[in-house]
Order: sequence, then structure tokens, then C-alpha cells
Amino acid sequence: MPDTITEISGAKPAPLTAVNDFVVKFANVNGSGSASANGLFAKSIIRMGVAVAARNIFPSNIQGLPTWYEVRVSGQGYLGRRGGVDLAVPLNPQTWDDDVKEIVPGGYLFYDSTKPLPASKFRDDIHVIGVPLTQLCNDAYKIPRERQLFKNITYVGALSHLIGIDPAVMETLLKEEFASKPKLIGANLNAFNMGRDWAAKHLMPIGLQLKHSDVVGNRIFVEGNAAAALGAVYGGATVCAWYPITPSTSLAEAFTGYCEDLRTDADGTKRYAIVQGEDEIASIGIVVGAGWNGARAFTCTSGPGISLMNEFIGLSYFAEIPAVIFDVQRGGPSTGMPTRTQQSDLLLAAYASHGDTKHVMLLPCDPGECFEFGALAFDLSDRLQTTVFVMLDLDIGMQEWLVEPFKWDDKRQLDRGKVMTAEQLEAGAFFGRYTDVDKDGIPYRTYPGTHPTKGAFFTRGTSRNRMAGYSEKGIDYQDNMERLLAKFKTAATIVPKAVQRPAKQKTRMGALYFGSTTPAMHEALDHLEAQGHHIDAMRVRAFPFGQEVYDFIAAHDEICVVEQNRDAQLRSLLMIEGNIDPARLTSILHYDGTPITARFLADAIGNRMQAQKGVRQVGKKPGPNP
Amino acid sequence: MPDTITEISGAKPAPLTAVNDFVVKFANVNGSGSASANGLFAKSIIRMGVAVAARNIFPSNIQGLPTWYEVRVSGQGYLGRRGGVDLAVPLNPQTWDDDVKEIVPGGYLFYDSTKPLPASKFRDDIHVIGVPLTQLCNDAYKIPRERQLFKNITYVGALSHLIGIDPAVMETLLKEEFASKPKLIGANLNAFNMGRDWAAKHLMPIGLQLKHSDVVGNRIFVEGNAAAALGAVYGGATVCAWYPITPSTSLAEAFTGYCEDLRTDADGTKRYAIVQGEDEIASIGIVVGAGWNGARAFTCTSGPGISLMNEFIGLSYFAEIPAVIFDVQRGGPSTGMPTRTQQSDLLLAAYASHGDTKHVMLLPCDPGECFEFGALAFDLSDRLQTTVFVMLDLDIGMQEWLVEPFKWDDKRQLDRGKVMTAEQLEAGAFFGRYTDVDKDGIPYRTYPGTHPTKGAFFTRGTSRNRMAGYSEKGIDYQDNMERLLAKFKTAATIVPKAVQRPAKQKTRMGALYFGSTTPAMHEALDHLEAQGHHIDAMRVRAFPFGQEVYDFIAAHDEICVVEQNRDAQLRSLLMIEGNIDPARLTSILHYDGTPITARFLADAIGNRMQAQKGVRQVGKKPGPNP
Amino acid sequence: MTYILKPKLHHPSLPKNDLGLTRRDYEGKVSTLCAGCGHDSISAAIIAACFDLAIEPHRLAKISGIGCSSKTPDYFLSQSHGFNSVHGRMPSVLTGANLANRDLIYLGVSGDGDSASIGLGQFAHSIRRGVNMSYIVENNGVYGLTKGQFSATSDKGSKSKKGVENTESGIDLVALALQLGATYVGRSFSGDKEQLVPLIKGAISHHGPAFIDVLSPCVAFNNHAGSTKSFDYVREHNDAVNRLDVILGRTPITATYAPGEVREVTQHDGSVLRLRKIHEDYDPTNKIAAANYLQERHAEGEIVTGLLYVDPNATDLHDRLETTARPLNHLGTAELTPGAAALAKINASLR
Amino acid sequence: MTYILKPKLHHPSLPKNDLGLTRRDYEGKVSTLCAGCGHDSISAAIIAACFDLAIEPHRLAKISGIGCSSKTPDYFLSQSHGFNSVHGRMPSVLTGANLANRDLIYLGVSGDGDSASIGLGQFAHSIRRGVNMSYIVENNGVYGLTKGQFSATSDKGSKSKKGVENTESGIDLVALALQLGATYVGRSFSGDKEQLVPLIKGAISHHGPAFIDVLSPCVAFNNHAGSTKSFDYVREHNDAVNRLDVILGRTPITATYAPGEVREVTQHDGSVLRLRKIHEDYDPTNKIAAANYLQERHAEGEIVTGLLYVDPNATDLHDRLETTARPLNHLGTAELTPGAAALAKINASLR
Ligand SMILES: Cc1ncc(C[n+]2csc(CCOP(=O)(O)OP(=O)(O)O)c2C)c(N)n1
Ligand SMILES: Cc1ncc(C[n+]2csc(CCOP(=O)(O)OP(=O)(O)O)c2C)c(N)n1
Ligand code: SF4
Ligand code: SF4
Ligand SMILES: [Mg+2]
Ligand SMILES: [Mg+2]
Repeated sequence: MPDTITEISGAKPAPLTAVNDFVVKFANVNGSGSASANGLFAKSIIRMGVAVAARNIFPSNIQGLPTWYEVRVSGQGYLGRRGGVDLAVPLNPQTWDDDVKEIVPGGYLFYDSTKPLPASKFRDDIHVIGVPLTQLCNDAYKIPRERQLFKNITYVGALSHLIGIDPAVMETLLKEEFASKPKLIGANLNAFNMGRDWAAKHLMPIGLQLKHSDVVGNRIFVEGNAAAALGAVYGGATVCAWYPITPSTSLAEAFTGYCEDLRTDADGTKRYAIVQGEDEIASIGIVVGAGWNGARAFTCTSGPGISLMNEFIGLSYFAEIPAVIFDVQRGGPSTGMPTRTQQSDLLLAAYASHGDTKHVMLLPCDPGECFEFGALAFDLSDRLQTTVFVMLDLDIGMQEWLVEPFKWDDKRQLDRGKVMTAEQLEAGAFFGRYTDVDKDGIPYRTYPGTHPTKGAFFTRGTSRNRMAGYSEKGIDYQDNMERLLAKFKTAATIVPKAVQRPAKQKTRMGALYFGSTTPAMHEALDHLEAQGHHIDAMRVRAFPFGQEVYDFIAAHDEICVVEQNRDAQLRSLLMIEGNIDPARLTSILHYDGTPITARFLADAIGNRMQAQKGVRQVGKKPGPNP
Repeated sequence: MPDTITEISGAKPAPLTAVNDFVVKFANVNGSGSASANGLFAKSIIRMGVAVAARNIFPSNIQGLPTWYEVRVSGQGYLGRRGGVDLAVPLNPQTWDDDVKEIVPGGYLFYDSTKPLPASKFRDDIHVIGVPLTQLCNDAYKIPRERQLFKNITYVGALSHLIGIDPAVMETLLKEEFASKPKLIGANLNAFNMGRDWAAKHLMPIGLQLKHSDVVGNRIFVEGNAAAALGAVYGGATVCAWYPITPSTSLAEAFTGYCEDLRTDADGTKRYAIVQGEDEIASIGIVVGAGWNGARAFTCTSGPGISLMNEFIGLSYFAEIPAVIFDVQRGGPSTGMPTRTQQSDLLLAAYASHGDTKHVMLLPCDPGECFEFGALAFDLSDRLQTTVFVMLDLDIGMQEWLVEPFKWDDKRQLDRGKVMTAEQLEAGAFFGRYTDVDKDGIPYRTYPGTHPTKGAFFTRGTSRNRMAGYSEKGIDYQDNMERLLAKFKTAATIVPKAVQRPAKQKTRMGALYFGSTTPAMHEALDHLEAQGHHIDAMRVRAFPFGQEVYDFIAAHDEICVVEQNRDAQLRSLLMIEGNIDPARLTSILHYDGTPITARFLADAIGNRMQAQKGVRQVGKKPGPNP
Repeated sequence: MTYILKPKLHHPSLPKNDLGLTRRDYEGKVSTLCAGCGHDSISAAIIAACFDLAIEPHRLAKISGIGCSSKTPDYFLSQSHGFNSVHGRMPSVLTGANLANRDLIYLGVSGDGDSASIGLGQFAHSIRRGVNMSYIVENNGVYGLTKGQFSATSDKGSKSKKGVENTESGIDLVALALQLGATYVGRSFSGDKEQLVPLIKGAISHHGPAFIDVLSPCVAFNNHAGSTKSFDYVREHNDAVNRLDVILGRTPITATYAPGEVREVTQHDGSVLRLRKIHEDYDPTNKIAAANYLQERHAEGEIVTGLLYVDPNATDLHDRLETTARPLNHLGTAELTPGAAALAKINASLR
Repeated sequence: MTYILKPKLHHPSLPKNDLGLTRRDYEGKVSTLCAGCGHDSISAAIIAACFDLAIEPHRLAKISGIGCSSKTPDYFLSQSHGFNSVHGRMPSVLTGANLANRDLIYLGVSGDGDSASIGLGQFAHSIRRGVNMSYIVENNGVYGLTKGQFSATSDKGSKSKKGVENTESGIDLVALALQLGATYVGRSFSGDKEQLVPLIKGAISHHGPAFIDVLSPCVAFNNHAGSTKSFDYVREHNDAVNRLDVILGRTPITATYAPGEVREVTQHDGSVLRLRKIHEDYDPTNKIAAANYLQERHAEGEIVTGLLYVDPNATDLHDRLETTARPLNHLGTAELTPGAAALAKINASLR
């Protein structure tokens, strides 16, 4: 019978002690009801004012395979993954061994001690806490399905005693969560208290403790997909065509929900239209058709969908039709790791489709920016008359993040870009669909049905002259292609600028990062600074890159480019678009499908800075990558 | 009434004079029967032993729009486009003005003088030759369709007198061409002689003359698509799935024809299977299915097809299934310029599909290499168990080129790569589908149906372990992705090496080029050398690049990278894969859809070399492309 | 076709419709199709139908895929916006356009390759979805623009220009459209104005997914052996050089015949179509009967033409989605952006 | 399903087939589907069919798309090569595999989303082409793996887990397969072994495109309101947290009934399927009658099950292409590479 916290053998390292700063990881079986219990666990900590970064790691199946829920508690407010597990709650026999391995020496193992486990199943350098969860529930409930269901909230109860979750907070939460089904409030509360009481009776609190705090402030806890969907509502999107695919599905579902609430008239008629297409090609086709006809339209998908949409993306580029695509990136290539995260669609999205093409991308770093860019994308794609990608990933899209509350300025108007009105046409304004009248590469367009005799034109994917007439002439083609380059230059000046995070001391070392890497990167930078490693950091927020990015690179000897993909895709884009000498760009890559951690980054960049100048992870003399 | 060659006004420049070295350009209406007449014109010159580069410029329609046929006659054997027109034969009123504009001063204009044209329709600085073609044919033929049809061969007859085509050669050609329809031999010969006799009676030969020569040697005159198809036959391709698209259609049609001749048994059964798919996705799907099941399979398409095939290409990469794709490139993006040429699918093909992917490309420079690579591609894709692209373009694929006769070594065996046999399995050989036993990144595979109890495995596009078992573990995924990188390194060592063309003198200036640019490049290099510009040139033949390419770049201060696309796609690949400092790579770009010319190249590179060092078309300090 | 070539000077004698417009006002650019192509006859029928219905040209949107047929929207209704999109995807582009503005009339033009081969999925799903459109397939049984390969509507056993035999069973788009829930289904022949023009008018007036399959001979590629014609220099020439070097203009094939009649139409290449025009007393509101009749006649080698099925009470995608009556593309910031107050509520719900 | 979980020790008492193999030899990996998923019952039927037919496992190739249904080939016939390809493209991959080696048996497994939504075009064209295959759709009317959205086979008006109503007309793949030239067409229910196993055996034995639509209840997502069940903590819980937090194992639904009978099958969610098993004296060789019967019953709200149509003299793609009897993937350099002499002739012809 393994020891409990009450009896510590001298041999093992002292139990970890920390207040508001530790990592708890639950291991469960999907479809077993753990998801909502674990969610309550995380939320209760947030309600105590302590920052939490919670990540749900789930399989590509519906029932019976392993899932994990990692809760990173941070008094300093770090929201990235830290790396390592301080308190493990492995409730899934299938993964027990791996789960136990992950615990840091001196850490804690909380398990269901109903049926005894051989000592070999444990470790000497960790502290084990057994609670007979199954036993408790079998005694308390008759119906098997209830036994399973309430076991989850029972272990949350036990944990609440061990790490100091405020039970009053939990009670409030349960009342909110089950408001629609009052019957369940009491039932869950009882289960919670059953676990809590048993623990109080048999166990002492552990070294990892929670204290009320105010780091959370008035921040909200939300998924990036929901935030992006809400952004699309505020951005005036009226047409959504999509095809289900993990991890983007919940974006379309959230858009549906928000539209039902916010865009439905009293008589039940809807100020939006949502179509589940038969596939991704139909979905982007619907978006392009709607954009051509003057509605704001979007689709959301993941890598495989982008691959299928390639042809239409090229049409949008060449025929200059607004379209917004939310790409919630997952592990590629092919079907890859559908329930894991990656930043590996950048290169494809940037140059999608055959021929010479370049596309705009927005790179949100958290749900807050998902909302902001989710709305902005529509202004940009109308203004630029082309496809705008919003590049999320599973980590941002499907995980709940703590972010500042969403903001909106009621004076803000939708920017529909250069659209000729019937009045302008009537007044005899010049209209040449593909003529660069403003010298910014952006031509004017008209919506179908605008004027009885003026402004009609024929849209095609083939080459044409400035008046939209069919042409196979080389000069017409080249003239048009050069204008498209000019337009892309304009894009670089209106997309969100990169944001700097200067080092405390002057340094020649810089770092570029983006998207979901952000919180872990910020934590790593603090850590490195504490070690005396000073790094000017810049977060890239869009493609094409603004001049500020090139200036930043020019101002440093070496730049670490941090990405969650294998092939250093952002680095490639910097080289291609900015003519950067690759010798100055050092790749820091993490791509196993798990979200990048602060500890990984601190090590990788730290080692890099220790290393001699000149010796680079990426060789500086011509030759293939090592 | 415009002058004829017999009366030269003093004002205008002296008529061009040249032997076996000039450019003739015909302007016709498609569907009017000019194609075969123009073909006979070119072929007759070849039969006289004089090298010819003939290019058919046609519209994206079936009947009634303009077509041109440019015949470049070169005693030195240059096969690229030269630029400029010495003798114009504009027989299409729609394009008369442009056609007349193109003639170099002192050049010749041959036209149908049946109905007089105002002097304004001509130029003072050229020499005009009128022949009443319509008149002659109306007198000679009663049936309207005959009048139209035979007019074509009639102007060839007239020209034969003017530039000295050997009538005996033409007679032989007509006999060969119409062997299947003897009735037509005499008919065509009469028309030819009618034109020839009229010209002999009224006109003097012009300054551009043909003389029998032996530059042609035993070379053959063939289209790249036909050559590639023949290569596929010799390469052992048994399954072809395709979807019609210009300019790749004739590749599948040629494969069909060659298979009927070479792979059909006495009893009519066929050693091949060709399916016209319902689209490109089905076509590549069939290829992947056949490749998985151990047949050599290919599809041929153009840009739009590659865009649609993206998802399957990613599956082929990740599940490691052999597939061969012939991409006959045309003007992009989107439907673009379907009947024009470009090298603008490189970047898409190299990194096609979402996630981190890299694909092998072969870059043939003429129909001779289309045959060679057409066969080699199948050995490579079996050996590497991945997609191999053969990148043709319209200029190579649909134009007839003079090339050395095809060669084949009867001792050559098909290389099926690493395939485990029933015997090996029976003998208990270790089989781990995704295990890198040979440390070259290439695993072993088995064909379905090989052995009753050994060697079966499950193929999937999701991540898996070394034994092909489904796995969502980060380490399994990363292990596999790293092996794929190792495999790509191996690819770089077995694909065709780049070929050098050293300058006569030591120089720090280099040039990289590939594909259909080759003949014009070689002519330009000779020209530049004559001007004292010495350049070491290297022709790239495959992606990934071999070490020789990086060594070549390292050995020079500056490299001109010549491509027929807007965005310098080859240059981007060099930077990404080889970590080349972009400052050392100067782009020479031509992308209006017409084949690049020697004159354009000589000017562009010449100017570049005149220019001060440091001043580069592509700036060397960080910043977006100018 | 010549009428398109004529300058658009409004001859006083030209008949005007209720809008005071003449046919000229419904014409488009000069056709670049082969002289005699059935597709040009269909363009003429579309022009006639829109003229008769006195449609405001700018209230109609023309959308097509890729192919000779899909080029035709450039050759009629030059005052309408047109979109020659990508191959096989007209239905999705049209669906999106329709969602953006329910007030315009949507005319989808496609080919048999465009709709039955690469586009079969979108054809089927746009119909299932109930998009309010007139979907016209200009069906010549070949890929014209890529030079004469089989399309999925070519009948099994038919031979191509190159003498290759089609080994796949042909798709009857009319039968599929019925299956899939089209609420207006008809078939006609490009040369039968009397039947085609009213059929198109009916489709445009129908509220719901209307599909018309129009048989449309290709002069260039339905031009193969089996022809009854005597020795012809041109064909011999093309055969000898084995490429399509000469294409001659033909006069469009016309066919006028009475309801109930069977009419054999000989195409340019001598191949024969057996058209059966449905009887006046045929009941077009019984779907199962329609499908059954179609199959039986087909078994007899006949192609049924006419209005095969119509559901007078059809609904469309907007009805099903309950979208507001105002076109979505007319809605502005006020109607679309919920504003800061609503956002504050949402923020509160996320704490 | 439990039997899959059992270790493969060959109990002497286990019945053997003509090859001396037991059922165990036809099993696969442990299923990761939800306990009670209809798909697992279909896997069991496939195993039974292959066992009864004494098929050598390695002579069969299992090919699927993406979805819960498409995962199942990993759960049976572990001695067969399997290919879980990409979404909606099983038919093309299977076609290619079949072309490469005509001697193997090809089993295509797909879902209703995989075949009727994204894959409709490939479904249709692989059947037209006459590929020799057994094409099984495990039809649950939803997208299981992506959590319960409608597929194209969901009937108009049905409500999803989230209470959304389906506004599109449902596709009947059986009717389409008939239309498109399938030469063996059947439908069954996952829980009806007596009918399903023979149907699969017939399909495997058929030479030509055989299609079977198998209704297969999804325990996780056909689990919505309208359920007749009384208060249930689990459903209430899932509703409250509005996510699918708890999924309970169910016992697979079974249904045995006699030919000619109509049987109402209640799914886990209380929704009802009215299955009509065709009568013994039904003539499965009359295609038009079959289509008609299907439509009439459907109009009555019945789903016809059984072998609806078979063409005993069917041909397959290889017959049509006249490919050699030897599998193409067995041919070597000698059979495939014409050699230098032939090349010299070709060179000569190009001068
Ligand atoms: C993705 C893609 N694949 C192939 C093509 C080439 N292509 C152009 S038109 C066409 C077929 C057109 O046939 P159909 O729709 O019957 O029109 P038709 O020319 O016969 O009127 C094809 C295959 C293309 N443009 N795009
Ligand atoms: C190209 C692509 N789009 C979307 C997906 C996401 N996806 C996976 S399974 C599936 C639907 C499966 O439904 P069905 O075929 O009915 O199988 P079921 O799970 O219901 O058995 C979808 C849309 C994907 N994997 N690939
Ligand atoms: S090729 Fe055929 S379809 Fe195309 S324009 Fe000519 S006749 Fe019409
Ligand atoms: S989700 Fe439905 S279809 Fe998928 S495994 Fe579970 S029960 Fe089966
Ligand atoms: Mg057609
Ligand atoms: Mg399903």
C-alpha cells in the first residue's frame, strides 16, 4: 500500500511547495464526463482571482480513448505551457505509466486507491495521495451511469481540500453551470462535498496551495474559435459556408449561436445565412460567390480544407474577390494529427494556388486578437479585394484562454472598400474594373445590380485588360500582374503592425515569434532576462510584413525565429519577401503537436546564446539545412 | 498599290540579307487549315538540314481567333526564340497592324494582295511582297471549303520560291504526310506549285535564303508531351488517370497512342489501363491507389489541376506512396493564360499541401529530357516512395523541338525500390513499414496480397509509429517527420545533377537557369561572350538541389537566376533549401506568357553586368522586393 | 452568330418589350464559338426569353464554370454582371451570390463536362439545397474547349473523334435532378426555339431550383467517323494530318416538332438523336411518374424533351433559412454590428 | 466490440472454414468506436461474410475514406492490406488499386458523409466506371467523427443534437446507385445479421460494381431531443454543460424480421426507422421496376431493405478496358519496356 502525504520517507525529495504557481494534469477517458468537472476545477481557481492556463488534450475519436487536461496555475499570470507536471491526477489506467513518468521529482500523484496497485506502479521520488473514488461513488450511488458521472466531481472535491480551492466559489459555479437543470446542482454539490469531506478527514493539504488573488482582474475566459466567430459577427459577416473539420468546427458553431442571439429579428427572420457545404470546395465557392456579390462572407477550416480550396483561392487573388478564411491549424501533413496543434500552414496559405500568387494573413496570438482580427479581416478583404487568412491554431482555437474583455467602438463603421455606387456611375464617374486609378494597386468594383446601364462587367479567372475585357495579350497580362504586386505592397502598409518587446538592456540579439507561441515566449524571455540573456523581441501579426519587421531584423546581428512547425515556414517567408540573409535567422522549432512550453524556449534560446557566435543551428554558408 | 520586292524605293533600309538565319512569322485564323501548311513549311527546312525552332501561338478557343506560327531558322542550330521578325506572313486581318509592327526595319512583309490595301496599312522601312492568294484559289477551285483549305499550301508554294525551299523536299513531305489519303497528295502538290509558279513568274527571291546544310544531322522533331509519354511507356507506367486540360492533354493522348502500338497483345488485350477521370482529384486518387498497390501510375495536368491535387499530394508524401505527376505549366494564376507558357508552378509543386511537406521535381529542358525524365521519374518515385513531379511547360510540351534521337539501353531494368517479397517475409526478414533500417530515410513496403500471414500493414494519412500502428504520440510523429527529412536528403543525391556550362574565361559571375529557357540562354551566353561578358552557367535539372548547385553558387560573387515567372520562384527555393544570401541572387524574370528570347536575355544580363557592383535588381539590404 | 455582330443602333422598327427595350439590349459581345455551335442558339434563346419577360438586364446575374458553354454568358446580356468562374464550380459560386442578394435573378450556365464530370457533386448539392436559380446545361456530350474528349453524359458505346469507344454508362442529368429534389425540371434541344424559349422563361419565373438540360450539337467534335457524308477534302485532310486543322462553319441545326411526336435529329456528324416531345396531356406535377416515364422512354432509345416536372409550391434556400427579406449585401453597420453594450453582456457571461 | 477484445488463442472448438481458418483469423485491431456503434456490427458482418466465403485474408484489400466508419477497416481482417485514405476519395483510390491488380478482392468502406457529401462525385463515377468492388456505406445520417452534423443522407426536417433542423432534401444513395449503373444494389440494417451477411457475401461474389447502403445507428449523436426516454442524469448533464461530455456505451440495436414484413426500429434516441424487407418473390433483375418500387415505398415513409437489383451478366472496368489477365503490378521490364529497336523505329518516324 503506497504512502500518503501523511508519511514521508526520508529518502525522497522534499514535497514541492508553491503558492499559486504549479501545474496540475488530469488523465481521463473521453466521453466519461471528466471534461466538465475538470473545467469547473480550472474555473474555480480563476474565480479565486488566480490566473490559469488550461489545455485539453484529446484524441481523434469520440469515446474510450485517453484525454488529458493540463491546468497551469500562475500567480504571475503566465498563460503559456510551462512544461513539467507538479500534481498528476491519472484516472485512466491505459496511460498510467506515462502519466506517472511526467511528474517532476518532489511532485504529487493523486489516484483512485479503491483497488490497490503494486508498488512498481509508483515512483520513489514523488508523493502519492490515494483516494478511494470508485468506492465512495459505488457506496453513494445505485445507478451505474451516476456512479461514473459523479466520480468526476468527487475527485474535484477531494482536490479542493488538498490545494485549497474555496468551496464557496465552487458552489456558485455549480449553480451557474447547471442553472438550466436545477436537479443537477444539488447532485453535483453532494458529490463535490463527498470527495472534499473524505479528503479533509484522511489527508493534509499538500505543498501546492491556492490563495485568493487579483491577477485575473476583469479578464474573460474564452476559446479562440468563439472569439473569432464573434469578431466575424461584429465585422459584419453575413454569409458563412463551412464544412466540419477539427479544430475549426466550433468556430462555425459559435458563429451560428451568436447570430441566433444577435442577428435574429423579432419575427424570426435572420440577418445572416449559414450553409454547411458538401465539402470545402463548395464552401469557399459559396464565399467567393457571395463576396463577388457584395456580402461579407467567410469559411473556416483546417489544413486539409486549405489544400482543397487552393484553386478558388487563386481565383480570388486573380479576379480580385474578397474572401475571409479562418484556418485553425492542426498537425499536418495530410490527416496528420487532427487533434494536435501546429503552425504549419503558413507557407501554403501565403502562396496558395498555382501561378504567381501572394495572400494576406493575420496571425492572432490569443482569443482577444481572434476577436479583433476576426472583425478586421472583413474590412481588409473588402479594401484589398482578395482573400484574407486568419491563422489560428488548435491551441488558440479550441482552448479557453484568459484575455482582456472584448472591446468595440460604437462609432466604428464597416469599411467596404472601393465600391462604385449607382450615384457615382450616374454622375459619369470613370469605371475601369482593373484600372489602378489611385496608384495603390487597388481598382474599383461594382456590385451586380447596381445600375441599369453602367458599371456592369464580366469577371473571369483568365487574363483581361484594365477594362475587364478578355485579353490574351502579354502586355495586358503583365500590366495586371504588376498591379497585383503593387496592391500587395499596399497591403503591407494597412495590416496590423508587429509589436515590439524591447530588452531591458541594449542587445544585438533579437527574436521573432507569433500566434500561440506568445505566452510561453513572454515567460521564457523573463526567465532568460533573469539569467542575464537580453533579447529584443518582436511579435509578427500579419503577412505581408510591414517595414518595421525588416528594420527590426536589420537592427540586430542575429534573430531567433520561433515557430511551431518543422520547416521554419515564417523564416522562409521573411527570406523570400524581405531578402533577408538566412545566416542571420536562427530557427527555434517545436512541432510535435503539443503546445510549445516556456521551459523549452528558455533552454533553446539560452543554449543558442551560450553558443559561440557563428556556430548556428542553421549553417550560414550555402548548403542544405543540416 | 504597294511596291513589291522588284521595285525598291531608295528611302527605306536595304533589305535584310541572310542565309539560313532568320525568323518567319505566320499569322492565321485557327481552324482554317494553316497549321499543317505551316508545319510543312518548317519541316521542309529541316529536311534541307537547316535547324528550325517552330512555335505555334494559339488562342483559348476552337475556331475563328488569331493564331501565329513563328519559324526561327538557324544555321548555327539555335533552337530558342531569337526575338524580332524578319519575314512576316500576316494572313489574318484581325491582327494585321500588330503583325506588321513586329517586322524589323529592312524586313519583309508577305501578304495576300487580292484586294488592294491602303498605303497606310504598310510601313516605309520594310519590303512588301504581294501575292493574290485568294484570287489564285478562287480561280483554281470551285468548292468554297477547298478554296480555303488549299490557300494555305499555296502561300507555302510562293514562299518556297522567295526563300529557296527545295521543291523536291516538299514533294517528298507531302507524299509522307498524306500517305493515308493518296487523293490529297496531288491536290496539295498542285496548290503548292500554283503558288510557287506564280511567284517565280512575278517575283525575285528575297534576301533571306535557305541553303542545304547538315546541322540537323539525325535529330528528330518532336513535342515534349509526346516524348514524356513515350518516356512513361519505357519507364513501365501501366496506369494513367488524367483529366483534360491544356497544355497537358496531348501527353495523355500520346501515351494512349504509344500504348496501343507498343503494349497491346496479339489478342487485343492491353498491358496498360488508362482512365479519363471525372476530375483531377479522382485522377490523382487513382494514381495513388495504383501506386499503393504496386503499379507504376501517373497523371498529367497543368496548374489548376495541381491546385486541386494538393490534398492527395500531401497524402502521398506522408503515407509514402509513389506517384508521378507531369505538370505542363501554363500562364497562371487561376485559369490565367491557358494557351501561353510559364514556369510558375515551381513553388506550389515543391511544397504542395498543408503542413510541412517537400516534393521532388524534375526539370527537363527539351523533349529529349522529357523522354529521359519521363522514364526516370518512375524509378525515382518507387525508390523514394513519394510524388515526383516532372515540370514541363507549354513551350516544351506542345511545340515540336529538334532534339537528338531518343536512346534506350536494353540492359536497363525498372528499379522498383524497396519492396519486400513473399520470399523475404517467409524467410523471416524484419518488416517495419516506417522503420529506417538502411539509414537513408527510406523504409521498406509490401504490395497487398504478397503473403498470407506476413507483411500486411494499414496505410493512413494520420500519424503512426515505425510499425505503421496508429499513434498520437508526439515522439512518434516527430520521429517520422525527421525521417522524411532524411529521405529528402537522400533524394538530393539521386536526382539528376545540374549541368555546368563554364565560361571561356575565369569569372565571378554565374547564372542559373532551367527548362525551356535553355536554348535561348545558350544563344544569349554566346552573344554575351562575343561582347566580352564571361559567365559561368549552370542548368538546374531537379529539386531538391544537389550539392553541386550550392558549390557553384558559393564559387561566384553573383548569380543571375533566370526564370519565366513573376515571383522568382526558383530563387526562393534556393534560399529556403540552401540558405543562400538573397543579395547574391539576381533575378532575371520574363513572364508575359511568350517564350523567353535570346535577345531579351542578352540585354537583361548584359545590362546587369554593365551596372555597378552592389547595385542590384534585387536590393541586398533587408526590405521588401522593389 | 451574325445578329451579335450587328451594331446596336436602335432601328425604330425593332419590337420593344414592356420596358421599352429591344432584343439588342439583351445581346452581348461577339461570340467566339465555332460558327454553327448549338451553344450560340441557346444564347439566342436566353436573349429571347429575357426580352419576352421584360427582365431588367442588370437585375440578372450570369454565372458559369469553364468550357465553351461557360464562355457564352459573355455573349448575351452585356448589362448584366457575369462571372465565368472555375471548372465545375458554378453551382457553389451561384449559391453564394444568391445568398448575398436574394433579389436578383440567377442564371447558371454550364456544360456537360462542367456539370456531369468534375461538377457532379456541386450540381447535386446546389439542387438539394433548393437554390433559387435557372441552371442550364448546354449538353453536347463532349468536352468542346479541350477538343472532343467524352463527358459523363456521353452514352456508353459512342465513339469519339479519335475513334475511342466510351465504356462508361452515361449520366442523365434530368433523372438525377428529379432524384435530388429539383422543383422544375426540363429538357430541350438547342435548335428548337419554340420549345426552348418558353422552357427558359418558365425556369426564370420559377421560385426554386430549376434545371434544364439542353442538347446542343458541337460542330467541331461531334464530327467523327460514322458520318453519312460523301468524300470531303476537309475531313480527309484532318484525318490525314490527324489533328483538327480545319473547322468549317455550319448552319445551326434546327428542329421543330409537335408535342407527343418523336423527331429524329441528325447531328453534323450524321449521328442521330431520337427526341420525344411530351404530350400536352402529360401531368408534370407527378414526380414518381415523371422519373418512371423518363426511364421507360430511355429504354426505348428515346430522349424525352419538354417540361418533365414542376412543383408549383416550391420553396427556396432563403425560405428554408428564414433570411430577412432585405438582401444581405444591402445591410450596413447598424443592422450587422451588435455594438459595445451587447459585447459587455457577452464579456460578463465569460467570467 | 468484445469479440475483438478477446485474445486470438485458437480454441480447438472454434468452427473452421474451407481454408481451415477460424473467425479469429478474420478479426482486426480493437475497435476504438463507441460501445454499441452500429459500425462495429457491420465489421462483425464483414468478418462473418469473409469467413463463410473462405476468403484468403491477404487476397482482399480494404480501402476507406475518413470518418468513424472509415476507421473500421483497421478493426477487421488484420491480414489484409488496408488504406484509410482521405475524406470522400475512397472510390478513386480503390479504382486505382483495382487497376493495379485485378486479382484481389476490393472492399470499399465509407460513411454517409464520406460518400454522399464530399464524396458524391467519386461515388457516382466509380460506379459508372464499373469498378469491380463491394462498396459499403455505413449510413448513420450524421458526421460521427466531427460530432454530429447532418450528412447529405439526413432526411429533410430531421433535427440534430443541437436542435438544428435539416433543410436539405436527403440523398438516397441506393436510388442513385441504380441510376448510375451499379450492377448489384442492396440495403440493410447493421443489426440485421441474417440479412446483412448474405448481402455482403453476394456483393463480394459479384463481378462488377456492387453497392450496399447499411443503416447504422450512431449512439453518440443520434441522441437528441424527441427521445422517449425518462429523466436521465447523463442527458441532462450533457444538455446543461452543452457539450457531449458523457457518452455511455449502449448495446447494439438488432432487428430480425421476415421478408415482406415492415419492421419499426427505434434508435437509441427514440427516432424510428420503418424498414420494409423485400418479398421473396421480388424480381431483383428489373432495374426500372426496382427504382419505381423504391420511390413508391419511400413516398410511404418506408425504407426498402434487401437485394434490390442485380445484373447477373455484369461486366467490370477491366473487361471494358480489355486489360490483360495478368495483374498490371506483376508485369516486369520485359513486358513493359519496348526496347531500343522499337525506339529506333519511332525516332525514324520523327525525322
Ligand atoms: C480544374 C480544371 N480542369 C480542367 C480544365 C480544362 N477544361 C476547360 S473546359 C473543359 C471541359 C469543358 O467541357 P464542357 O463543360 O462540356 O463544355 P463545352 O466546351 O463542351 O461546352 C476542361 C476539362 C480547367 N479549365 N480547369
Ligand atoms: C478534407 C476533409 N474535410 C473534413 C474532414 C473532417 N471530417 C472527418 S470525418 C468527417 C465526416 C465523417 O462522416 P461520415 O462519413 O458519415 O462518417 P461517420 O463518422 O458518420 O461514420 C469529416 C467532415 C476531413 N478529415 N478531411
Ligand atoms: S468546339 Fe464545339 S462546343 Fe466549342 S464552340 Fe466549337 S462547336 Fe461549340
Ligand atoms: S460517434 Fe457515432 S459513429 Fe462514431 S463511433 Fe461513436 S457511435 Fe459510432
Ligand atoms: Mg460539353
Ligand atoms: Mg455518418
